[in-house]
Amino acid sequence: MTGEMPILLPVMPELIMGIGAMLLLMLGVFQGDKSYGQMANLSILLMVVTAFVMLTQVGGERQLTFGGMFVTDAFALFAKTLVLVGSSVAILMSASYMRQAGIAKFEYPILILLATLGMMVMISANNLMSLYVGLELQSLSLYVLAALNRDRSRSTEAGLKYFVLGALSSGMLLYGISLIYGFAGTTDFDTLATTLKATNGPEIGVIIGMVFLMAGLAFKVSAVPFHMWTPDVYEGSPTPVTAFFAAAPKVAALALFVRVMMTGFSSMAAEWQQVVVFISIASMLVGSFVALVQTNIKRLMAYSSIGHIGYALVGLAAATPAGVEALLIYIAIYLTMTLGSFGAILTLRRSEGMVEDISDLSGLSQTNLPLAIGIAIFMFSLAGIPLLAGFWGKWYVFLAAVEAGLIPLAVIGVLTSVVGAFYYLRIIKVMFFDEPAPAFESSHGRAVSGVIAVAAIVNSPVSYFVLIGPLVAAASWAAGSLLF
Amino acid sequence: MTIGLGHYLTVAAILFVFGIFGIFLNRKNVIIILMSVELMLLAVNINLVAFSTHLNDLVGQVFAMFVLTVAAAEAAIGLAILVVYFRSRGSIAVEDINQMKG
Amino acid sequence: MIFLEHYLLSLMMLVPMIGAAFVLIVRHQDKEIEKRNIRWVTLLATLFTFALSIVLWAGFDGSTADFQFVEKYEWVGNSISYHVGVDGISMLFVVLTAFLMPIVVLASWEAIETRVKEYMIAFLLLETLMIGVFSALDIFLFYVFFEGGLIPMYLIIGVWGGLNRIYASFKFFLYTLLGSVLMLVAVFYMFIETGTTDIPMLMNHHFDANVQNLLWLAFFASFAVKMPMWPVHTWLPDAHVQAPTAGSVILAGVLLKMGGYGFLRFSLPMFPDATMHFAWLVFGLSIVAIIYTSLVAMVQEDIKKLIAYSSVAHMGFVTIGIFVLNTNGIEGAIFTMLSHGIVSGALFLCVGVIYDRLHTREISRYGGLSINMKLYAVTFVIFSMASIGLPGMSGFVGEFLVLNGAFTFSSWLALLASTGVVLGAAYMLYLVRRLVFGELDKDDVKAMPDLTLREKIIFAPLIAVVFWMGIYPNSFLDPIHASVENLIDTKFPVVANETVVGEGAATEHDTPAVEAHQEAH
Amino acid sequence: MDFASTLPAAAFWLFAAITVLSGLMVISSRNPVHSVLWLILAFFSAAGLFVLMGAEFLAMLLVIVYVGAVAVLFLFVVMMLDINFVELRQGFLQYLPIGALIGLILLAELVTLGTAWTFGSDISLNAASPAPAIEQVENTRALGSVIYTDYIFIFQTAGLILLVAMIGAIVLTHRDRVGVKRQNIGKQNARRPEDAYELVDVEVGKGVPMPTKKG
Amino acid sequence: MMYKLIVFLPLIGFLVVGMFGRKLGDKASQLITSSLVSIAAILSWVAFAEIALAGQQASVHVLDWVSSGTLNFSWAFKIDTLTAVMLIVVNTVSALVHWYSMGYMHEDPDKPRFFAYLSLFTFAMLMLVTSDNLVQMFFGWEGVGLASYLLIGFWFKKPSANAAAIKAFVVNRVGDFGFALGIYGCFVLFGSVEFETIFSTAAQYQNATITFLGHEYHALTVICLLLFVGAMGKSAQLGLHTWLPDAMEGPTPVSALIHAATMVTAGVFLVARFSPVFQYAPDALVVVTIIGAATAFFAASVGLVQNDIKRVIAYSTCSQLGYMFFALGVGAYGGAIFHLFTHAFFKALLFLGAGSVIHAMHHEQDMRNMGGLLKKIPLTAGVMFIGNLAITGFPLLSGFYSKDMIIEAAYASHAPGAEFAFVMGVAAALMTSFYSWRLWFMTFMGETRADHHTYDHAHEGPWTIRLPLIVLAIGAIFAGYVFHEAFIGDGRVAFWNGALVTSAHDIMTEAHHVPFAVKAMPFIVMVLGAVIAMWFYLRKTDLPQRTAEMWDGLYAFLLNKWYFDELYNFALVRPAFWLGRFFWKRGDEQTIDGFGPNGVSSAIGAIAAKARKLQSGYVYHYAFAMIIGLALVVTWFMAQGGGH
Repeated sequence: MTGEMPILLPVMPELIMGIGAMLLLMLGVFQGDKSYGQMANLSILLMVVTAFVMLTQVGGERQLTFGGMFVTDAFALFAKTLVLVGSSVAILMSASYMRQAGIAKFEYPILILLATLGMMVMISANNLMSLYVGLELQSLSLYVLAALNRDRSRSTEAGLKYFVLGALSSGMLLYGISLIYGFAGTTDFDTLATTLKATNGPEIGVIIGMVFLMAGLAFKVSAVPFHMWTPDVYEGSPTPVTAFFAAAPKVAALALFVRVMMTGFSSMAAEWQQVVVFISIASMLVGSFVALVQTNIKRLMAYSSIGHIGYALVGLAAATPAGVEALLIYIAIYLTMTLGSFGAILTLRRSEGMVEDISDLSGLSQTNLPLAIGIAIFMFSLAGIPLLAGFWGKWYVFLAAVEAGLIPLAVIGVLTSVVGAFYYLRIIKVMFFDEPAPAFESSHGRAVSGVIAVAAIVNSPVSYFVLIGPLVAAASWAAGSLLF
Repeated sequence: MTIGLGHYLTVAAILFVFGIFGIFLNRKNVIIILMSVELMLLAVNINLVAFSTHLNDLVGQVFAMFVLTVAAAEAAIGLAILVVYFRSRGSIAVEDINQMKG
Repeated sequence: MIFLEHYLLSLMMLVPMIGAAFVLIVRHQDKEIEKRNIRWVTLLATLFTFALSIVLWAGFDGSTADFQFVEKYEWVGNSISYHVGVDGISMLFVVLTAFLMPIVVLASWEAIETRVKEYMIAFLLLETLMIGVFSALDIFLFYVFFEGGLIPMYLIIGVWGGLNRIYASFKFFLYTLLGSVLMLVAVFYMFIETGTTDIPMLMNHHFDANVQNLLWLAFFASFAVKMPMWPVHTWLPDAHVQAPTAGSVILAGVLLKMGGYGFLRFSLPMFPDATMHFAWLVFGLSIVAIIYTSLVAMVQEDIKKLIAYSSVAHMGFVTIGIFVLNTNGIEGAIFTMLSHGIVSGALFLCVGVIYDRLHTREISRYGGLSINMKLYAVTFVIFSMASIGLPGMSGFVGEFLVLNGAFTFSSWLALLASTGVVLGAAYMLYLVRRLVFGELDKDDVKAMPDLTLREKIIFAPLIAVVFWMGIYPNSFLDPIHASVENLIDTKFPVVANETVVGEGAATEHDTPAVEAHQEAH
Repeated sequence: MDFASTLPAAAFWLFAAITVLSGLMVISSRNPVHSVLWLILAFFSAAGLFVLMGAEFLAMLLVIVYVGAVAVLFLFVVMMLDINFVELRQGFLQYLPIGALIGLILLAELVTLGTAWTFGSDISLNAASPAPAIEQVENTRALGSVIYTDYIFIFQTAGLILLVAMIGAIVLTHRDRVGVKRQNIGKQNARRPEDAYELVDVEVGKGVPMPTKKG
Repeated sequence: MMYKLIVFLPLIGFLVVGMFGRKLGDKASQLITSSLVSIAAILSWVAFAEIALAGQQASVHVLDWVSSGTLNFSWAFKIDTLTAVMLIVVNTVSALVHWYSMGYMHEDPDKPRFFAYLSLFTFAMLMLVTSDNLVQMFFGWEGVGLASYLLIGFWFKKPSANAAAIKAFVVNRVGDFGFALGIYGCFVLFGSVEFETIFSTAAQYQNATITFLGHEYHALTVICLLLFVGAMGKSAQLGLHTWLPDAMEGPTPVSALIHAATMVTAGVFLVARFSPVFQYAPDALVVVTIIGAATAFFAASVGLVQNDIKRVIAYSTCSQLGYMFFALGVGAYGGAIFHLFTHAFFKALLFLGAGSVIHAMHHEQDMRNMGGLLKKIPLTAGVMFIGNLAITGFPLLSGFYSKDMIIEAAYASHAPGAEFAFVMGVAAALMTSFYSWRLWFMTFMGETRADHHTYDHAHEGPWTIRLPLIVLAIGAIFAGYVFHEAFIGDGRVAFWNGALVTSAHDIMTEAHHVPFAVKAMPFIVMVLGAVIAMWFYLRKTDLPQRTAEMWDGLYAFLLNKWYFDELYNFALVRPAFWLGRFFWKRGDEQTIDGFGPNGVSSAIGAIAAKARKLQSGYVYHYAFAMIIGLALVVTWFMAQGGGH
């Protein structure tokens, strides 16, 4: 292989993203911070172009390149599409917040672009090495983004916590990788799979290595007990950044998690299933219980995301194609819910600044009914109540779990979802039942309104007739492309 | 007594555990934590190189090299965050980093 | 008409939604005119739906147990489909829903002044969902409608409810949700085992006996809460008390019926072995419900709470009727549900009438209403009597059939359940006495005017139906027969009746006895 | 016991001991400056271990990159931040027993794992880049021949990581000094007399009115 | 058609007046209802002639009612002699009471309502007696209960009236509870609830058994006893009698119509109607006998000491109903119905007479405040005198034929309990005589104890009051003489024509041949009772007082009606309320909610608050959590040995 020119077609989207990001960076450097708006638009454009280029590959074969380190398949396309959507929407929603917070730096979209590139690399990683570099490319960008509002101590604290724990987690992950490499002799997923299949009963070293690896990945998806950074980082980071955190990186990390487990360690499902079940249950519990006592919406969303990761992991715990399909459906729907919710959070501005307390939503239905309805849709959807899109996610993951014989897991899952419903209901209660608080300013910009509107429509019962069919088909196609 | 792979792995394991210790037992300042991270990465590198040698495979060393690279970048970012944090709070004592909790 | 036959159920679900859309776009500078227009639009939409339900009833063929007015379209994948239709068990519930809706809209005409638009939209959507629940023939679809109904009801209680509405709305929502998520897991299992969510197909599947027990329990968790059965009934008094009048009516009139309907649609046909296995559990809980909640009803000081507890007791009859697994019992249960839908709905409307005037539900604040509100008193007494189960009114037929069925099954059961008949009379009459009889000695009560024209229009059809159901119940029983008998014949050919008639002389005079029977028919 | 086999062993024990000991000191020194210095020592001795394992290039890299850049960066920051050497506060010892227990358990497990390593029969076949014999191609060259070819993708991505690190460091720490006066030649050249001064007719006894805002 | 008219005319009256009463006005309302019921009454006599005298039967199908599975029944009439007799009783008395009420209620502002209720009652009672199946009978059964409830509570402002109304309804419901179970039992056994089927197949099931409450019993006995529980409730037999005296809170015409002549006899009618089944259940008949006899004695004993004029008559009614029941119990069905028939006349007469007294005394009901009214209202005194003679069984008056017949039948019977019944019957007859005359003497004789104003203004009512009294008095005198041959005499088999179980050699034949001493016994005790009453209340007027003091325990026992009300209140009513409150507060609120939703939610809240503390904000805690998690999982797998 040495000396041959690698095939570049599969990696074309990443190339476009990387080169585009660097070009934009140069442009930004020359134009300075006043070019923020232009940079943001161009970044979105770049992602759209990337997505288009990427989607030309739809229907193609699974392709490996760079000596098998990079893979393009339906699964990758599906996940990358979600990531690109998440990232571009995050940028789209940021503008007015960033300006008002005085952090409308041109580096912001660039960092998101690079983080997105990292995610795409993660998603397409077929080798522990590409996994690692992709992960770090993403993580380092995220650390910076979290601390972006550097004059606000909460933001820097968020960055610091995120960084310290992230570094710890990548230490674990790396240690795991080193063990896997040592005991299996390879870093390539495909080789790993065949090696593990060949031996009867996995080596203990591989198992422990896998556990370390899973710890690192669990950190990235913020699964319990590796979740503790999440609430603090969500709260401290600038809200658009939080929105971004809650959307794209989750998708990427979950996709990576799935790919590693389902391809590299597919023959060790019996072992990793135990771990996934454990962290899934723990996440569902923590996500639903601790959220009950939150007063800050962003923290609440953090716990909510922990809980939702727990539900998504139920799909992985099933360790079946149906489970992966369910996970993809879940995460896609979750993406729309969370983007919509954060869009709504971005509108909560009064003359004294942004507000983040749940009690600030008081009586919103009387001051701004459309927004209240939008939030209500997101909340019911997050709670997984039928008629709204969130129910589909629950339906498919628990279906997969039951199919895989994990009935106790499913039961725990649905029970925690009832507990979880409580705090979503509480938000609706505050908006609809309580006496109105002063209205919010409407300086959040049309982009945010648009995002909320689109997300609300997507999550509304309309989804049952229009969207769910294609989504299920796409997810099933994506899940089918993984080598089982 | 020949020095085998196990010896190197043991050294790495000890270093790794020290790194972990440094992170969660440290109350003094964040820089120590960053250094602990470096210790962990060093342990990983020792592992990788040891395996690389014993497997007679260069991948481990290549990987170790990238780990070094990334670790450097990580240190840079970490220190940068540390600096801005210090600027806004005037302290980097680990115990002071709890504005947000619950 | 062909169009109607093919799309009738969908149309019935669509009309309220279209109505809601219209309500949404109604605008006028004058808020009062806007409100008036909203009310009229809602009323017309519900009336139109009711008209369609009449078409449904008229077009229903009572001689067959097959599903009718079936629509089936592929939906998601090849497993879940949009499949609706009605049989004898569900058809009348659809009619009941459509019948009650215009009435509750009228009942809210003046009672609801704030946020009229949202209110009406919530009710219209609720109507769609309720019709959906009763006509869904896909278990997924059923679940979606079943749970989706929580949302508008939650808002109705929470926004337009009483002082303690928040507690009540949360309790209502979470309690019901908790019950039904367990059902959801069971649905998954069934789907996986059979590969379909189609209800008719699931009915023809035979589940393993052990599995049936677990599935049955999961479904039971959901329906028992919805019914509500003792001891998971405590959400109901709170919800009823806090909900606005119209909300209480729909809650008592339709939503509670979903539990009983669920038993009939799922538990019985799909898990017949488990049904027989657990019948005594149901009976035990029902008996406790009847006696316990009747006693509790007796000491209530809040009118709505009293009626709410009486609902629990009545639902105890329903569950007994369903699980005795004979024609009388099941038909009686369905009939009781229909009757209770009308009667308890009407009672809540009655409460609404005086609540609108005095804004309190405390029984002791009233008294002697038959002096200044004669028509009202008559109305209230009529519905009380219907609730007690006076023959000739709707309550009797169902109760009689249920208890008759229960006696066939076990005399103990009938004996204990019948105590509810006595206690029911006690608490209802005690309420009547405190409310409409006695001295009229409170000034504010004296000032209350009698029923207005609008209120008369509300009650007239209800009274008519109450008597119709009591005097000529066959109109309602005829469509039910075929489906119920099909259910029993196919699923419960042998039921262990405990009330066994001994041999005695019957063997010696076997032939004459048969002849006598034939003559009797 | 011949010299050829005891010398590497002795070297290993020496380096290993120093590495472990300095690692311990890194996390237990009171003075962060000392910690950095211990870290440097740890890197040095680790580099020695690398050499013992035949990874000369990495050993060199470790010394140059880590000692030369990263550790110095640490030192720089420590000095810059001018941190008081706060004493060990309460609470440290409180968690020590449980922390130590968990650490020891983990350590024991990892060590067990290390010693349990067995050379699987066909694991060596998995080698993606089999190391050429050291007699033919030395370590640095061997690495160099694969990094830019087989691992070009990783290499490039690592480059992007460094780019991110750079952007990050700049975006976080760089700030425009407020109040610094810079010469703007274009502005100076474009300056016209009208911009600089204004002619005012001063009426007797009225004084000079406040100048209107300009430029 | 005629039968439909008979039944539905009162209904029409009820509907018209009930709905439009206020528009029609008082006069029109009264006339409409009274006329319609009167027409029905006349038609009833026609029907009686057609059916009973001409020996016909008729059945009329009106409307299908319920069909469910094998259970089918309709709205339909079964008109036979028994029904015809009841039609006469009901419609005649009802018509008279309607007319009487026009006078009696003329001061009341709610006349339309009252007349509507009366008509409603009449309709329900007619449905009861004409029913051709058990369920329709139950309809009438509950319908009369409702009407009774409404009429007792007619003066709804009075708390005591309301309480009495509820009591009447609820106690009746207890009886209905048994009745309903009996219906279900019939269905289980016979597969039908229609009389035709049941009666024609009863013989086949005479040895059948039924599993009831876990044990196997003789089926017909069980069913009969259950039905009898219903009869006990409606006919105020011992145990379920407590409502009847309280029911006197209603207007007096109501007492006459419902609580004397018609409704309370429904139980007797039921048992008589079911005589084809009862005859195969001798054990049940024994129970009927004993309960009836005990009631006769008990009610009479309580009647001795009551002071409220209506209550005395009410206990008297109760007692007479006891007679009817033990007549049924010993198999003298015809005798029971005959007594029912005659009793309707003289008891309605007594009540309406009492009403006339009350009317004259301006709603005074306490006999201690009366006396000397003979001069003021001689007509009333006269007809009540006749009534007394009738009820105590003065020869040739109606009671003589029916009551003595019953006592003789009890003597003649060899069934268990019959002797007891005979003794009780005689004792009750003695007491009947005493309290009846006591009532008459206290009311009409001696010096008046009323205040002057009331006494001076006491006067006879209008002709609408007087005329019914006279008609009923005629009935009380002649009903026995005219009809005894048909009802209980030799013509009875032809007369009943299968409506009752009668044969030429049944108990009544034996009853005609009892020793003379037995035949004379009722007469002797009647005279004795009358003499004692005279002694107590005309001669030695302080004697009652002294007797009461001497036997104060017994007196209190009787005065307080054997403490039944207290017992029920203590054993049932108060525990029910206590339990209700206990279940509500302790059960629902503290236990179910406390451990259920509220408990769970607060537990979850507490857990959440604790879990939240774990999120301390310190990085090292976070790291610690991660490492613990990692170490746990690693240890887990190391302990498992990793699949090797």
